[in-house]
Amino acid sequence: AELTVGFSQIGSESGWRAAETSVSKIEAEKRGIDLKIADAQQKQENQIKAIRTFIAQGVDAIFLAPVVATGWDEVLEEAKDAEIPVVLLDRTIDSKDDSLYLTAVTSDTVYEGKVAGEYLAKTVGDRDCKILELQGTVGSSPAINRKKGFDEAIAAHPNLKIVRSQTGDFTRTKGKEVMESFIKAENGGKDICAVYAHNDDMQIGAIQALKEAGLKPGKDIIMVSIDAVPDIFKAMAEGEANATVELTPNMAGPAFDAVMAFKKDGTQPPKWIQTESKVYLPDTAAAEYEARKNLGY
Amino acid sequence: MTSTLPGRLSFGALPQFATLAAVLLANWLVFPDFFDLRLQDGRLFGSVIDVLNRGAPVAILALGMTLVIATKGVDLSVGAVMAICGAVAATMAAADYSLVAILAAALAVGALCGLWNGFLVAVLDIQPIIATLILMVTGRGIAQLVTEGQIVTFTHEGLIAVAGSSALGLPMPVVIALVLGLALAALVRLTALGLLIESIGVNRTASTYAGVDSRSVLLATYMISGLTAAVAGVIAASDIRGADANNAGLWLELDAILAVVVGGTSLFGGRFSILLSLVGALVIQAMNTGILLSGYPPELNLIVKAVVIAAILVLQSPAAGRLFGFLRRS
Amino acid sequence: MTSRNLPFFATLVVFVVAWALCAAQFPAMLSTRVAANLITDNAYLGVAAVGMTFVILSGGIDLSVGSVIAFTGVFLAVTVRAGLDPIAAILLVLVITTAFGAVMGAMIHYLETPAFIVTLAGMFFARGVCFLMTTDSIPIDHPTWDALLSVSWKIPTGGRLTLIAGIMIAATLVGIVLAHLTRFGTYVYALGGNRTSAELMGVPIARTTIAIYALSGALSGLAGLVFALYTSAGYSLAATGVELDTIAAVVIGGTLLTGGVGTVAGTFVGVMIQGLIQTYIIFDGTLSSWWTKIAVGGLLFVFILLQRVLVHLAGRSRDRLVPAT
Amino acid sequence: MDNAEPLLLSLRGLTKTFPGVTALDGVDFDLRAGEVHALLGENGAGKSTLIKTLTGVYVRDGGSVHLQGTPIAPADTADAQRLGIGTVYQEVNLLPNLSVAENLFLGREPRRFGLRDARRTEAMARDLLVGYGLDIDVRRALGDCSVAVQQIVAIARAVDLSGKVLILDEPTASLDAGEVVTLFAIVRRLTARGIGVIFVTHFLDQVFALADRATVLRNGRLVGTREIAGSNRLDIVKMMLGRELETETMKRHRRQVVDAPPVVSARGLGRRAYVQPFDLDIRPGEAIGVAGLLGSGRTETAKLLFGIKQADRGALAVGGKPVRISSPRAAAALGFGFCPEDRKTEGIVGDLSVRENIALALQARRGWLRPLGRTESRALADRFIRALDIRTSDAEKPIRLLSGGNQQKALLARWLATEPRFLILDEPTRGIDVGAHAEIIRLIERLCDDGLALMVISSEIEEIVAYADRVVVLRDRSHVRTLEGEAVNVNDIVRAIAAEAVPGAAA
Ligand SMILES: Nc1ncnc2c1ncn2[C@@H]1O[C@H](COP(=O)(O)OP(=O)(O)OP(=O)(O)O)[C@@H](O)[C@H]1O
Ligand SMILES: Nc1ncnc2c1ncn2[C@@H]1O[C@H](COP(=O)(O)OP(=O)(O)OP(=O)(O)O)[C@@H](O)[C@H]1O
Ligand SMILES: [Mg+2]
Ligand SMILES: [Mg+2]
Repeated sequence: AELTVGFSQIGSESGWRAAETSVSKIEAEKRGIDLKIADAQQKQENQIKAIRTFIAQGVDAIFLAPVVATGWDEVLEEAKDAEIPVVLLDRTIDSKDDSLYLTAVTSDTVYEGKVAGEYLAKTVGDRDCKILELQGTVGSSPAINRKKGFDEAIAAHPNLKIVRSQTGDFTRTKGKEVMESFIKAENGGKDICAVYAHNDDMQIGAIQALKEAGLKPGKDIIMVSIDAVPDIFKAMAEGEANATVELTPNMAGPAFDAVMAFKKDGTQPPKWIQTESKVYLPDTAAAEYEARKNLGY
Repeated sequence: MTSTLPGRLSFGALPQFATLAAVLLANWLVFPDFFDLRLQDGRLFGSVIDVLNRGAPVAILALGMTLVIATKGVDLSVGAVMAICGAVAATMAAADYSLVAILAAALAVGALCGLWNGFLVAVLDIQPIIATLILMVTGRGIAQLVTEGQIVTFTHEGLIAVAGSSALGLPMPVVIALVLGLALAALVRLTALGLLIESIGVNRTASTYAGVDSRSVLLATYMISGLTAAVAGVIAASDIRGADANNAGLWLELDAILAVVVGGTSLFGGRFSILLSLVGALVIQAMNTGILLSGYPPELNLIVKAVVIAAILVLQSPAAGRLFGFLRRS
Repeated sequence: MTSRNLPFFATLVVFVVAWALCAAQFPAMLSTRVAANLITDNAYLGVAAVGMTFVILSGGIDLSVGSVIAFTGVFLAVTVRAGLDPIAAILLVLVITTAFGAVMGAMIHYLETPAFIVTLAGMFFARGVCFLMTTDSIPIDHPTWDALLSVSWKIPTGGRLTLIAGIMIAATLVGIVLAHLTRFGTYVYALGGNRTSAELMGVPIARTTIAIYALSGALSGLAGLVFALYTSAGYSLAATGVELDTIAAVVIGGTLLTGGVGTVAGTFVGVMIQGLIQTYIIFDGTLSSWWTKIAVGGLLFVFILLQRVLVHLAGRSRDRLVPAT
Repeated sequence: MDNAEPLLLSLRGLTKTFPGVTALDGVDFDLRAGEVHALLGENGAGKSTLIKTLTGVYVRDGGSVHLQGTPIAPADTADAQRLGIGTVYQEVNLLPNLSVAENLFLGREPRRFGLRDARRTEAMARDLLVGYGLDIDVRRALGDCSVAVQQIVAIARAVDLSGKVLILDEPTASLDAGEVVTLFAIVRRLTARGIGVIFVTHFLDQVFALADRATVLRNGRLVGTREIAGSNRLDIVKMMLGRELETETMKRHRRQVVDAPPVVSARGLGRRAYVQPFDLDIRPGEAIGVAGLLGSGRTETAKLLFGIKQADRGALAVGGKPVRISSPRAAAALGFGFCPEDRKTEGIVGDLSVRENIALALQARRGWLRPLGRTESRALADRFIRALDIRTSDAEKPIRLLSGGNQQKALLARWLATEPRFLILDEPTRGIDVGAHAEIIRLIERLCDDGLALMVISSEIEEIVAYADRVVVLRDRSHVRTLEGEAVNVNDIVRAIAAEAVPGAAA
């Protein structure tokens, strides 16, 4: 291959992440790029090691899906010294020096939370609404940002109130367990108006818990979450969920294009290539499910 | 001098039950409806049932873990084995195999994992923590290999019923945990297996010299641990109707070890009690559920957990026992 | 060569052979850059592993290491942001982590409870305190900090020996001296050999146990500093699971988890072996997430197996030193 | 000894109770400067407990201890060491993972610039051990050394530590005659310097050879103190047992060995770098003694026969059928039994009860599927507790809480319970009192009469003479001589052990 790209991926902690990896491979193949993926198993230290090793190997470009926003300056400095362009995927980093990377192809996780919140505010209207929130892993940046965005969106609506918020660690099992105790704590679930989950997996767990307690998610309870993985479309198609905000797994495609253009004639891409964060509703759910089910989610 | 926690139900069980009572009481304080029960569709609902139901996988893991720890070992791989067996079960369910075939396959895989661990420990003489660390790392990869990194979901009625149905008004996982616990307790106490396990755990050299077949006993012990992990894995998969190779059983090995220790079995091997390990698992789940019910922000979860564990340690420590004894006498 | 050094030499041989094999496939792995990276990238692990070596030698275990590393980073980031001088913050945090270790040691000794559980509680506690301080990841930004970062020695052909690599090497050397050349070190081995005997021989058990965990706390703090320098940030989810990597490194380095047998130098090689496995996998770059895990576990197995075989063979040849046939 | 001699150590009304036992009940004990004071009593009488209470291992429940007139209460052994009390506890309590030199100087190594001076430590260790006739590599891990060497190291360490008082709790078990002589010489040098020595042993000969006075305990109570000069053996034995010893212990009882085919028959059996090939036949009802110096390969011979180490040459036949014994389990299945020398690490399963320890070998042989019922194992245990007079408050007591001699008896019971046809005993009477000693010998003779084949390894030549019909002598890991018939006596055995290797004979 003419171009070798090293991709420091966070891991495969969720279906979405797996999809991002497999979409990246597909996109690389399309363009005849040799993609080396280093899986960091959720650890920043492994990502730094991977970047260092990519530099030592002399790859043509490095993609980095940073597990955390801080702490990249030094290693990116090294990449810069070695004149290897770096592209950030799905999240940006905290850095004074934005010359450390070529561009960032990301969605805005705060914005995602905001979109979810706005959807809820619009759907609920003026009535009082008790919201349960399933947070992501404590301390992880999507959890922090999706909470922040959502809080911003509902701040203007005093009738919307988060009454309980716990972490479900982004997993179905924990989502279900937390929802079970929420139901007990909120009077058998009769007063619950809406559930906001930081990702679809937790939401799917929550839907099961609600159904098992004899409640009707998607009908009596508004279910909104983020990611747009196939299974949530299935739930929407069955009327058990109401909305999901998309986070596209195709971050690598635009990144490859930017790198190829840069390598060819030095074209500087914009510093931030933002992907779309769009709300999907039950009406298109069945079609979306078919479109996505083989993407490796 | 050296002190061993008594492993017998008779007089030594008091600290464990006292701990459980204390944690339940604390739950009741932070959440007054904690003990409310409600019957719906022939099935009980309530926070206490949640504790039992959610605690079942850890309780089941703790069964096998108790035996392994009694041999002076430890099995770090149970979480990963759960993931593998869950993945196998889910993929087979998605391909519509019969429930019997699914269960047989999952249990066989679990037993195989256990045998591998046992082989490393008993035959190659690798230290248990490292021997099982290998499968802890590799196993999750194998599970992902089975699911190809995706969350495999299924609508297999039979498999869903494993965690989703109920018997005697109790969720099926609770029934499974109880039956397994009693069966295993019977297996080790009605045969000589329990004695041989304890004997190896206390002094493997002396036991071998006394003619005990330490290798086979160790192999059997790790295999039982693999089997219990398989059962827990199937329950976890059945519960969410899918296999999440990444997260199924993640860090559950620590909970299981904690359950065994809270149950009074010494990490230095020897005396053990299966039933008290079940109590230990309940203590841990009661603590977890209490945290969820309390409504405290999730940032506090770990601190609360740490403080509760520290309190349990203080209460159950031999030093505290001596102090109580002293106070009672004077 | 005494029998006690056997596992160490076995480990060393395995490491050298493995590196040679890797280099045969990827010649770039012979560069000084890769060698320097191996040290720099694993410096936090190496420093923590020195402390863990003492703990394991004494027959204990310390699961709080990873959380303490995270705590140190968050503490440094938060206090420096609040205006504390980095040097003062560093000294302060080292005192805190040392005291934290000492408290765990005291609990282990006086409550007569297994280290596994006490330090598990410590692991939850330290991480919990991180969350209380902040859940955000906070960059550390201060001229003094930058000055620390810029300390480095260039090696020809692109390698760079940084301050943190220096700290790791220093910690290892100090660890070697402490373990093998001080009375404290002998007490640690004594404790791991047989606690009751050690007590009967007059080893101050309480003092030594507390000192061991305090040392582990201090070195975890130092590892946290290294980690913070490495990333210039504090993050409450940093270094999760590092305790297991550390334990693995110590054990691969030839230390017995049952205590009493092992060396600090072996731990250093153990850390390097773990680093080598990772480097090799990244060099390869074709492995999916799951194959990465399987490969890491598989290589770990191969290393341990090789080491056992070597020790076994060497043990046999030692037998032969006894007058025979 | 002059009665006006100042009291070095004086214990008054010392009391110590454990749950279920009063191990010491108001015991008085004096030690004068420069005397050897023997502390005697049956197994479980409280000797070790007295010592541990004195040196701060246990906290006493009552009574007082004065050292040179000042009351002392050491909080731990380190404290006692600082006060000038050096102790060898009954079980060798050293650190197998440290080197010999480190063990000797743990906690008081010479230092240079604040760091341990390994070279000087080693030189000092070598010098120290030369005084005990031991010339070994002091850098070797102690665990690699034989039990006897460990014992000597423990003694050397304690002697070196004892500025005022030296306490020896059964130091001579598993030492050979030569070592004992060396030890006695050292003790005499110490007493000449005014150091007081408390000496616990079950060998009355040694008491009469070394001690100035003897104090006897029974069931935790003081029976009395005697000047050795004016006492005789029978008096002392009577004080210990509270009755006359019915049979003279060391009397040899001639057996009629059945002329049956051998139970065990080894031909050229050996293992490289372990034991040189040897031939051996043991017939039913026959007792074979194995004699030799320390490290001569006696334990190795036993371990080879019992499958702990596998032979790599030669052949073994049991009951006429060729067998390969690959593990202790296989050996036990053939009806073998083996009481190891190192009871703490290879014998007892400390946290299990006396009952379970006794039933263990039988249970292991039956397999896990056929458990001995609780009542069954209880009856078995009770039978042996009575037969061997094992002193325990309860069959359910963890065996590690028993006194040393009683642990030894329980181990013997473990194998007797399997009704073996070939039993190997490695230092079987280590730490067993005279009364029990006689019991055990009677019991074993009865078993031999019933056809048991026996192999006894012992450093006590008298003991070998008492048991054995035939004696195999080992030197440098090879079987050099077999003594039979009238040749089985102390003199001939000693001569055979001491004889220089005939050139070419043992190559
Ligand atoms: N830690 C303990 N807990 C309970 N009982 C104990 C403990 N230590 C000793 N004993 C009991 O105290 C009694 C005295 O034991 P001790 O070890 O002092 O006997 P001894 O005279 O040294 O016997 P031996 O000659 O066999 O060594 C025994 O009955 C023993 O079982
Ligand atoms: N694993 C080992 N490696 C090296 N040397 C050993 C090992 N085990 C024992 N030895 C040495 O072999 C010799 C035999 O010791 P051992 O105690 O087994 O012999 P023994 O004839 O039974 O003597 P005794 O029973 O009187 O101690 C000793 O010198 C001992 O130090
Ligand atoms: Mg004694
Ligand atoms: Mg011997």
